Amino acid sequence: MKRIYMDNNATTAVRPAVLEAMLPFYQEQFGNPSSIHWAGQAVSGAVDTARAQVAALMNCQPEEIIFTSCGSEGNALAIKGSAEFLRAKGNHIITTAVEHPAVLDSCKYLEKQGFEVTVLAVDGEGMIDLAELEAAICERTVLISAMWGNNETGTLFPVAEIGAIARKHKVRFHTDAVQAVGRVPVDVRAAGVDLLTISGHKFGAPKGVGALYVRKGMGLTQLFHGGHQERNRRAGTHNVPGIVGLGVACELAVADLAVQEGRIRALRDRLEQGILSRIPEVQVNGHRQQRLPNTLNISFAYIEGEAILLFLDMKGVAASSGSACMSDSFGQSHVIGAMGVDAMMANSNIRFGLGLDNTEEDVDFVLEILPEIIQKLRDMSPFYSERAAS
Amino acid sequence: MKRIYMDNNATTAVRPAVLEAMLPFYQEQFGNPSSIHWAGQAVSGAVDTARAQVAALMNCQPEEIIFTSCGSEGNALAIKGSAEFLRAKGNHIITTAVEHPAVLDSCKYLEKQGFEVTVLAVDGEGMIDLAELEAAICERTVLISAMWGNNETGTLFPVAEIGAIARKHKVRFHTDAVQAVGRVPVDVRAAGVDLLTISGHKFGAPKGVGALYVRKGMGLTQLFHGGHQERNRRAGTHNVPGIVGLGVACELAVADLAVQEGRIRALRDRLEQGILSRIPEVQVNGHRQQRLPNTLNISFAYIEGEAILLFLDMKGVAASSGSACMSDSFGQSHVIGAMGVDAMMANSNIRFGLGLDNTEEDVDFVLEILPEIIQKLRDMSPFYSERAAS
Amino acid sequence: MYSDKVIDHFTNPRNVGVIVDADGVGEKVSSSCGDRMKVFLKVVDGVIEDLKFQTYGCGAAIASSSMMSELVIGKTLDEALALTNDAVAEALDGLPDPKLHCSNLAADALHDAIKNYQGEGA
Amino acid sequence: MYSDKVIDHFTNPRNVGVIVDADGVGEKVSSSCGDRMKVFLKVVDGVIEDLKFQTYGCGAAIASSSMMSELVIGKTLDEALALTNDAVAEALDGLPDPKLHCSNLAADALHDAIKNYQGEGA
Ligand SMILES: Cc1ncc(COP(=O)(O)O)c(C=O)c1O
Ligand SMILES: Cc1ncc(COP(=O)(O)O)c(C=O)c1O
Repeated sequence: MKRIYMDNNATTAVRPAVLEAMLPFYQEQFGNPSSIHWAGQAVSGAVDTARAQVAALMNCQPEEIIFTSCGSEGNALAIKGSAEFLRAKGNHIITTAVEHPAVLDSCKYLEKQGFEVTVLAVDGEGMIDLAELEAAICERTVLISAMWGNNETGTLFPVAEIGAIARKHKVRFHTDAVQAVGRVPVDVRAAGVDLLTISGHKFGAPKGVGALYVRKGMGLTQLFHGGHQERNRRAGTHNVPGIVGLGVACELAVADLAVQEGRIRALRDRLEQGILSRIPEVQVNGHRQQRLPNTLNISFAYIEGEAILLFLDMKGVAASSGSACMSDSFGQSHVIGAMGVDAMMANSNIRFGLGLDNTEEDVDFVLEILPEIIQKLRDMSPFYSERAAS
Repeated sequence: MKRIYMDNNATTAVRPAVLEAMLPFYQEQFGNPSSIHWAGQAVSGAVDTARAQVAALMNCQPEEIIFTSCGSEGNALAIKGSAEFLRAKGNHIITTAVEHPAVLDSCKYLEKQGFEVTVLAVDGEGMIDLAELEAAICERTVLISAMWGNNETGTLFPVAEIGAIARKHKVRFHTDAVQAVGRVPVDVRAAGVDLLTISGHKFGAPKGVGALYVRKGMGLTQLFHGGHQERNRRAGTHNVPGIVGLGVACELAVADLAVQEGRIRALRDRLEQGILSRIPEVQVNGHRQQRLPNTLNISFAYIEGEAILLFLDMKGVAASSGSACMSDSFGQSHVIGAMGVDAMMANSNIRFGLGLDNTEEDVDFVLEILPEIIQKLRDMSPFYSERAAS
Repeated sequence: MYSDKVIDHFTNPRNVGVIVDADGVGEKVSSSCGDRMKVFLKVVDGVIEDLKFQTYGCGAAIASSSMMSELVIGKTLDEALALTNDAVAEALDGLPDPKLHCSNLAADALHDAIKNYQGEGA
Repeated sequence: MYSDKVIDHFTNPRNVGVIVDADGVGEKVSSSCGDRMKVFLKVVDGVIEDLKFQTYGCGAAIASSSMMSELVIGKTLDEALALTNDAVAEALDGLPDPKLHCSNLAADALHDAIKNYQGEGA
């Protein structure tokens, strides 16, 4: 059976050039970059190179990059680290209803610590209202955390406008760009961002490595203490192979943005149009224009999402319902819920996340098998027969 | 030039069988273990296997293992996570003067949050006094953090006795076993430990992965929030290749304890005896009996440590002065300082950390070149000529 | 994640459909996940001669419905009333922990249908 | 970490030793790291004819001492007094940031020795 992977928002395969660059750092150049001897010095240059590559991707200085272990760490460090550091200045944080749980739950943690959190609502396309954002800012506001691209729907927030509002009110601005980086241009200077999270495994680097951009002058309270690594902002022996891989993936991502905008967007649109024309009573979730080029979130009336996924899986097609993190927890997606999608449509949403390896044949295969799957499940559903009867 | 690596307490090369086990998880089995489709399910079993391997090494249940990104994370999660979780019960923590900075600085952070920290002194061999430990426990004590094996001197704390005291007074006990695991038997049940930190790169697994043992029933406040991974105790997509590598390294470590106790201890003793017999005015730092089998920390009067390291490095020998993390910061080791070693001897301490790849020839080569290096530096030192003159 | 039996019953669910002139009709909606199951019974001499179901839900819910139908067709109403949700899950060689509640629908909807039949017949 | 020049001067330091009948002797101890340097001068007609040093310290401290000796032997006392710590570090093609303070010993100990010579000669 041919296997078609369309879950690139959950994670991606490591790219060949990335893995190749990593391999020498497991057994030959295995030193600790903090060591002064040959074994350490051989690798500290590699960490520097990777730092420059990551910085180049997002248009910042290498010293503004902190290497982390994942997107969740980056978000926790940015949000908790900023809040604690700025505590004397204020205790109010603004975020949005559709953030990744790593952001929302970091904010919930801070609520227990005495912070007040404003969670901005979104409209039916998952978009926030900038006027509402600006109105929420008060004297005590120390941080705005609003994501670049949504992991479930792909909706892109107007980051530059948010940055301008934050700057105007002198409030720190963090953005979770875990889904955006490598898919759309991410320029921290142009967007006026103070902190930005990325995670390697979402764009061809390995799992276990990420980075946080921290604009010069932005103090942070640490999460990990001790070692002097990362200019005393993140202790722990460097994950050298992972960091090297992240650097190469960033370099490739810069070069590949055109592919995302071109070939991958075309595939996604072909899939979207194909489903809309073949299957009745479906609904695309997310913003029509401002959307990650690789992402399609779509709901099928009368049936439930996991059942669709299982049938796709049996045909070799990997997709997801909402975020991968949700897949073994109950309940509907908080993102789809916040968009006001009705419960049954929310329960049937499927996310296709296209990637570099996907072809037109892959899309056409999905278009071939999906109508049958949907019909089979609808034929089992009491809602469908009731609707047909009415 | 032959390269001899004797800095295995700083980091180790990834073992061949470990790397081999990891490789399929970058490009073929690259799924997110939280995903329900083929790509996810293929790897979730691998994470389960690794969890069982790590648990077997330390004699605990698989569910008691939390995968982390490094030792520093494990220590921060154990200490800050326990302290915050137990805050209502008390605000007193006991630790020791010779802990790794990841532990000491986590405690310092908590001091700023209103915790009170008792730092136990050590004697000239780096050993704590158990009576002093017990006397320090009060009603408000919620945590004891005392390491298993010291990273600079190799001194082994009497963990089982500390565990018994902790249990008697119903105080939670965390131990940093980053240096101990793989070198001496580590059994959490026998030692009565509640939390235990390990870091993969210290025993043949890759950098970027570690684990924290958390005894069933021990609640922790999270460091990373959001994802449901690790039973809601540590969010973030699993570092699958790293975790797989950690599992294999744990399995190998169980099998290799005899080698550590036998061949590696013999090499270390040969090196120690050889230096003591060839070079006058040297001093071994650390406990004579209770010491990691691979570690030799030794001071050379009248000269400074980094200069010795550089000369060793030029001959291809990688060793370290104190912990790798110290190497580009000033000042003397807090560990050697806490042992009351005088300033000049403290400044010249060198750590040899032997590993699986070292041979008798390696040791003999070091014994051949070291006397010359020491003499050359002593000949440059004003202290040495003054002493000779007096 | 799912046992082979779950996959089999999910892929080829037995007894899907409606019985237009059913002797009893039952229904159960999960409060936790919104899954919904309808059961239609044909009863002859206190024995379940036929059973059809409709299910809106995940793989576990559909497989549980199908397995339940196999377990009770041909059984007496008393035997059917004794069927527990756990027994359905067990017959499927178990379900993943977070999915266990999905098997609750099946026995509950069945019992609801039997009550509906008995209520009408009483 | 270190430039080739640092490594060269560290490995083969020039002018290590003492001058028993020195015209001037100077010393400097670093308060931050305990490094210590002693400088011995031979001065003829206001020119440093010979210089020897002893250093207790790291690679950067030793290399700085050696480089300093090369820079000032044959120079007038005024020229030597004008030598800065930065100039020593620069002549070594730079030092890593955390090691910059180690080069401070060299010029300071030299200036101390010149002052000692001038104090005695005055
Ligand atoms: C005793 C001890 N604890 C903690 C650490 C920190 O481990 P890592 O560098 O993996 O964060 C180290 C390593 O330097 C160590 O030796
Ligand atoms: C938008 C977003 N933020 C954060 C994360 C968390 O990243 P990681 O799994 O690397 O911790 C994810 C991935 O699931 C994501 O999609």
